[in-house]
Amino acid sequence: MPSLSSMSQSQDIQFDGLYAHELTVSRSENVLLEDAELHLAPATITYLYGENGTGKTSLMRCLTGLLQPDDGKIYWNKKPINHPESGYFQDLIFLAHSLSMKNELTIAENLTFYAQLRCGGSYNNKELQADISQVLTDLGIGGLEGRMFAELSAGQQHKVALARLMLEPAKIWILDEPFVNLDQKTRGWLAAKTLEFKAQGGVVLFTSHHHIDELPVDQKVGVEHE
Amino acid sequence: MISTLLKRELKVARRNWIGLAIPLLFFIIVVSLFPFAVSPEAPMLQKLAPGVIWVAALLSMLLSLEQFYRSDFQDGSLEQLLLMSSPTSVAISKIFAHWLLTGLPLVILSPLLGLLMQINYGFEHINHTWVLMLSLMLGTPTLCLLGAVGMSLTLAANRNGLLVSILIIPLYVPVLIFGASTVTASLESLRYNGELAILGAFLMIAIVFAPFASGRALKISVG
Amino acid sequence: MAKAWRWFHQLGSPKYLFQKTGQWLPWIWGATLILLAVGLYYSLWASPLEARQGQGHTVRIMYIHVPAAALSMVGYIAMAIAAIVGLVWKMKMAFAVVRSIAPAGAAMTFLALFTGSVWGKPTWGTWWEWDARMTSELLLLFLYLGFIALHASFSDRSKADKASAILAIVGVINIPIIYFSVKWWNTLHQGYSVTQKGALAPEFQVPLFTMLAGMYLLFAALVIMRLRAEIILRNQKSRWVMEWATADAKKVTHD
Amino acid sequence: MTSWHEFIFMGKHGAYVWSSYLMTLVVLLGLFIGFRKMLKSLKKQVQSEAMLPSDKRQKTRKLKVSQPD
Repeated sequence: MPSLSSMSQSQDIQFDGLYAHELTVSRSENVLLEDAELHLAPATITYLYGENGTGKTSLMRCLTGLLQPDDGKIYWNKKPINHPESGYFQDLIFLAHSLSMKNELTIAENLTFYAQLRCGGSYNNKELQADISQVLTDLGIGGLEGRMFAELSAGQQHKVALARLMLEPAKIWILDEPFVNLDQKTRGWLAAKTLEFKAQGGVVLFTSHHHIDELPVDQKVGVEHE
Repeated sequence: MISTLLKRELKVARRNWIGLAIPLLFFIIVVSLFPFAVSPEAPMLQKLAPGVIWVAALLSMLLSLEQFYRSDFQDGSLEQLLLMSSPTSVAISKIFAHWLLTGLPLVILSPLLGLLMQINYGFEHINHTWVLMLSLMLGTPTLCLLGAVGMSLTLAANRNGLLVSILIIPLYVPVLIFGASTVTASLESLRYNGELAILGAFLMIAIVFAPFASGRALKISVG
Repeated sequence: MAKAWRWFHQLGSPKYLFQKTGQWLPWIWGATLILLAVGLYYSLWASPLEARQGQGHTVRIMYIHVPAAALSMVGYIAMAIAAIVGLVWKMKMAFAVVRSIAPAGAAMTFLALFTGSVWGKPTWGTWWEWDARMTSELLLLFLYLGFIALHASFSDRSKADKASAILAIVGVINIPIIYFSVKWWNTLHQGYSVTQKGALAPEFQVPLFTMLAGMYLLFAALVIMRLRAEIILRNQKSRWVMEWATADAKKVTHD
Repeated sequence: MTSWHEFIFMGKHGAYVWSSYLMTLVVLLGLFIGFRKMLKSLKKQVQSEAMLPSDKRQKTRKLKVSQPD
């Protein structure tokens, strides 16, 4: 129960990047996480491990602001994520397990929509379409821009979702199981792009069932019983 | 931002037009049942017309609610929308698009139903069809707004098909009362601007509260 | 003021609320029983009869119909207030209160409808009349049932709480709109203005007000009982609940 | 009220009056009993869960942050 006094108290947060303070998350009566502290510094890659049902996804959704924690606060560059000045949602790309693409739209239309939603009119449409073609070619599905999303195979659909990472400017990626069901080549591509993003000062958090050999991480986080 | 959302809605709807056509077809078929069930005599049908057309419109709006947020919720794009724009603006653009795609066609189709229900029987100079259209024009957006609230509340619920109807039908009653009585007043050659004004007032109240409530409910459903 | 504020916060603690309501409950029940005993004596025995239209004893139905109808409205408004407290101050216990009012409120609405209908038969000659108050009461029952159905349809309790809190608030905005719409519609189809206006004769006031007070307290007692169960339901895993459950068991075995 | 006879038959309206009061009694008593039972069964449930060995009960979960090997 957060009391009013503690909510108005402004704490000085020393950490850049994403910082979760005294986070308590529960679903119905089950406490998934209690008093968790987590710091994702700029230019780091964090690997969130653990079996299904341990609260991995809930923690992740909490960090995106979609799930309200029972207690605790989350800061982005020292400001609470819901504070308008934090700019968190401008900086964040969250790829969930569901691919978030419309079956009724073409690949290009799907990707264009998200890019425009994030950048408004600032993204020149011609440039954007060229970028989309480029990324799709890199992913090995070049030339399919005009296809309906529903017509693609599961693997191809997954690649389209990953293409968003290249098309929308961001400072933090939160990725739920990005490597699952990917072929060897695309795994390598994603790992390389993630390292590139890190080199530019990006924050990365991803979940996975297994260790990813291609991607050296800076921090490992797991939800454990006590 | 709202225009981007709106464009996408319309594009998706265009490729999914059959889903939108079904509630409209339902609207026509339900109304055309009444002459069989009651009587094909024009004076009788005329007396029933306002109520029958309004109830059919209401049910058709209820049917089309399923198209509202459901597919966005299921494929995960709703949470992406909520991450990138404010819940209220997501709700506003969704509601507006939904009304354009379901409410407006009802308004446009209503003269046909007025014809079936003999709404102008015995009147040479007054055209009740316009009043019918006007009442639906003011009433259906309110139905849409209330429906959006109900739909966003039940998105994450376990059983939702009929649940949403149970939640919002009581809220539809005032709109139904004034919508149907606008047309009835016109048929009885009475003044109906009062009724229209009240329908307009309902719409204003709904516009102020519903998108906000729906947005809050969306956040809860997605969380 | 600061004291009141602090007390309000303490009520947010499940343990405190459970203990306090446990202390209040016997007193509330005591007062309820006394008031209802007096009220029933007046309403069933000592009340004067309605002289108009030879209705005589049917006035006795009013002594439960009016409190039930009043409580059905008050209950819904209380639900909405608690829902606002829950959503704005993120006070979890407020949601428990909202959920606890619903069954008692729905019961009162049902009773208002039932007694209204039974009262209607001898006075208007029909079991059901589309009279403004009865119609609003019927819609209110739908709102209550919708609330309960919505709350029961989620597997995640916090979602259920928040979604149905929004429904309660939307509903309460609609209650006056529904009431005035129905009233307007009713006068349009005139002839059914059965609920006569005019001040209640003083000899009817004593039984009515006693019954009102008694039923209000009874309602509060029922809500508190439900609330106590709800608190335990929501805090099954807390240590204090375990202590409460087991401490009592020990006492029983000692006796 | 003048007699027991009148009390029971309430003029000719006995059925109406008594059915109203009876229904009120039944509904409110039903709620009372239902709520009482609910609290009691919850108590029993908590008691039986308290008997469980402590490792079967749900544990709190902590976040473990570590450096990669």
